[in-house]
Amino acid sequence: MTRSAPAPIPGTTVFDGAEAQKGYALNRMCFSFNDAANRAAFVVDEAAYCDRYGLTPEQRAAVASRNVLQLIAAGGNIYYLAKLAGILGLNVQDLGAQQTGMSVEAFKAKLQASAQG
Amino acid sequence: MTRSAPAPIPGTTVFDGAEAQKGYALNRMCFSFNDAANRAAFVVDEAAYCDRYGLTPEQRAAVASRNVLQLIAAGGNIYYLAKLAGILGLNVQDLGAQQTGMSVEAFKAKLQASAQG
Amino acid sequence: MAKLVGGLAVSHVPAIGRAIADHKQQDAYWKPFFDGFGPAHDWLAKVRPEVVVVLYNDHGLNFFLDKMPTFSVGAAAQYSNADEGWGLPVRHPFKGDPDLSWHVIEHLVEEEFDLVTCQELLVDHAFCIPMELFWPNGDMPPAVPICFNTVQHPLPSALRSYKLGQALGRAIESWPEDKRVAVIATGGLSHQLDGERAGFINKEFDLLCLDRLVNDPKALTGYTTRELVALSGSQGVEVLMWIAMSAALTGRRRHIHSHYHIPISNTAAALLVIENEAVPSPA
Amino acid sequence: MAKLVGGLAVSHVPAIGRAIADHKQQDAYWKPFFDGFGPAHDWLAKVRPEVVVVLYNDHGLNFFLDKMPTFSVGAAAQYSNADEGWGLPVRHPFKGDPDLSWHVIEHLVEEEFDLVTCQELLVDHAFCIPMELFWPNGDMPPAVPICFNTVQHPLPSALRSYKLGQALGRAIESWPEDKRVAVIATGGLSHQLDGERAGFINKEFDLLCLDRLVNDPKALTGYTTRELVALSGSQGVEVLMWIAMSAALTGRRRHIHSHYHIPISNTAAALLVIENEAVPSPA
Ligand SMILES: [Fe+3]
Ligand SMILES: [Fe+3]
Repeated sequence: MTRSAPAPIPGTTVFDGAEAQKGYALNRMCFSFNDAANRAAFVVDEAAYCDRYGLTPEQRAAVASRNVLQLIAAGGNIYYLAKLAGILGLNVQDLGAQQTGMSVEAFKAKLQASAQG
Repeated sequence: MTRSAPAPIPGTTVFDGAEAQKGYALNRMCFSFNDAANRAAFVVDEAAYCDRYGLTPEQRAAVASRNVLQLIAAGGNIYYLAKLAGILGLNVQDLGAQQTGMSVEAFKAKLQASAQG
Repeated sequence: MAKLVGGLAVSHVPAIGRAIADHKQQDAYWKPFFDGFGPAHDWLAKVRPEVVVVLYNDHGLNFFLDKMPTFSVGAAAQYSNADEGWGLPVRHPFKGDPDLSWHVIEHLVEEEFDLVTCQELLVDHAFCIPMELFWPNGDMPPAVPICFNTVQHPLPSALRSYKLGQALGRAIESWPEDKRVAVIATGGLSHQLDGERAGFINKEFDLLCLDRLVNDPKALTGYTTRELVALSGSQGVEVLMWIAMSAALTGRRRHIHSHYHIPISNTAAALLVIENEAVPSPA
Repeated sequence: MAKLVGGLAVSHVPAIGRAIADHKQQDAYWKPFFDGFGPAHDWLAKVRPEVVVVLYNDHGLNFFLDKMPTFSVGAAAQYSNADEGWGLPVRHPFKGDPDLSWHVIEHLVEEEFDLVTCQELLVDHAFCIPMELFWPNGDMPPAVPICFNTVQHPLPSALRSYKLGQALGRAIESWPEDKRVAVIATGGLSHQLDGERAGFINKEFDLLCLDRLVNDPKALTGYTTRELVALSGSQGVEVLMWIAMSAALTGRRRHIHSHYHIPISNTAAALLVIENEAVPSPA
């Protein structure tokens, strides 16, 4: 990166050119999950499917971990990762709970509490 | 078309929205000819290939006629039509001669003459 | 000449689509959200738009990072929804209005917007859900979808989105068809799905936005994209479409309805209706 | 900081690619065209650009009418050529420069250009042939391709293309890498492949363009797209890229070389080289 880095936003990855380059293979795989046949192929043989999309070792490890923060660190974009989460049966509140280290109930309560903010 | 029509340019079709809508199926078929297998399929069974891309009767007739002006009148865009011309073994000077009603030699002479213009 | 009758904006959280499919509008969780729509439906029944321009963002159904456009305009007779990968029922196709599409394209390119013209375009939940929210009986008018990049930075800035909205307003009002047109924005308000800050909601900023969108949309163009991310969340930047919608309404504006409810799924859900009455130009 | 060393422009007629592949540079038909390149090669040997930005147009290899962008910027490490359907040999892939790509994208979006960002992009003869003409030994530098819509009207106007060029010049000169950069435009000059007017060439207008491109590119922004079609032919509108190239050179400009030859295939072929020396900004 050659541009002056802007101030970071806590707990937030801005998906810019650097991320888009880094995450390309992972996001391309996730984009393929719009197709039910591809989702099925992933479920049948996850490693082979990751191979087919040329995931980096870091990305493969992140997929294996089911850890969303790790998937984001590997360049994953949440819009595409959501399709992987769908395969894993996780909704956005499950993702939120996992990323914030809360139970799903606690995460929901936190959302609810924002109404008073 | 609801916009006020600009002055026509003689012997020239401006490929605008109206043309792009009208020619969509024909141009889509021609775009597919970037792929050698598709070119071969067209050669093997032209009618079936036109069916597959949903060409209008006017577009089918234009393809059958090998007449470039007719293909343009059916919404064809020259950048895509060039790929059909390639299958038919016609280069841009053959196309120019056909459209202007000249022999290829006369068309080439006309081009050459522009150098004096 | 066409008449720009007003603008609407609403959140497009996927869970809403599931609630509609499952007829949960009167469940305790959903009732406060769906109950907000009465005045919007009443207003639509009054102004009866015959065409709508829908400003939305694609979430990885139609566009991928191989070719990511800033602004894409649909120019098709029909727009299909499709499987987005996580279980929402696929909607029926929506009718387009190619004549308005091409008029808008001609006008916006003339005003130096560098569009992608789409004769084929898959529309995702961000287009479909608002259409179903505003026309629950399925009698929605034909639409012209305009898709904003909110996926990959650099996004269009708030100012650029505002200018697009203004130019869109002029485009609609110069459409020679004698039809009533509304502009719909979808997305927002504050939410963030990703990162340690997942679940971030900013009620104070949302309420400020709702006020400014009604009374002074230009004020929102002072925020940089990063400031919007910080204040509104990674996905809260969908407010860009709301800014463009409000900017399109250049006549006499009348606030019809606002509704705000926390949370729907991870999102601060909102609804906004502004009427527009064309001011005859002096010429 | 990067140095914008100058700009080049050249026609990209597919037949040139075939002549190169068949080593016909010294044939009677081709010699007058290829003999024009001496001063361009000498200048390139002198200024030695380390990266080039190539302004070209796609002819139906990468983009179709389903999604037709106005301006697309490549952001890949490598760009492949592919079968265009009518027999040109497929070129080796070309090296990209993603760092400059993203710098240009950030800068141009900030200046309110609504780009399509392409992490995958097939480049056609309009990109490949000029690269081979300027670097016949195959030692071309990495490139950032920028693709203009010249297929489907509305095209970007001459004025919009000019402004894109200016912003591109500023983008290059603000790239923090200490590298020499050149801008290349491809296409034109006057030609028309389609219609009863096929074979149209306008020497007078071409020579006027060549003069203005050197001395007063802004003057060419007075033409509407339709006027350019009328004066330069349906495909002569490729001069838009030449206008953008010239506009990018905002320093002290020096005319190095012009060459004009009728015909190559159906086209008035031309070559232009302008040196640029950055003028230190007053600040
Ligand atoms: Fe969204
Ligand atoms: Fe060309």
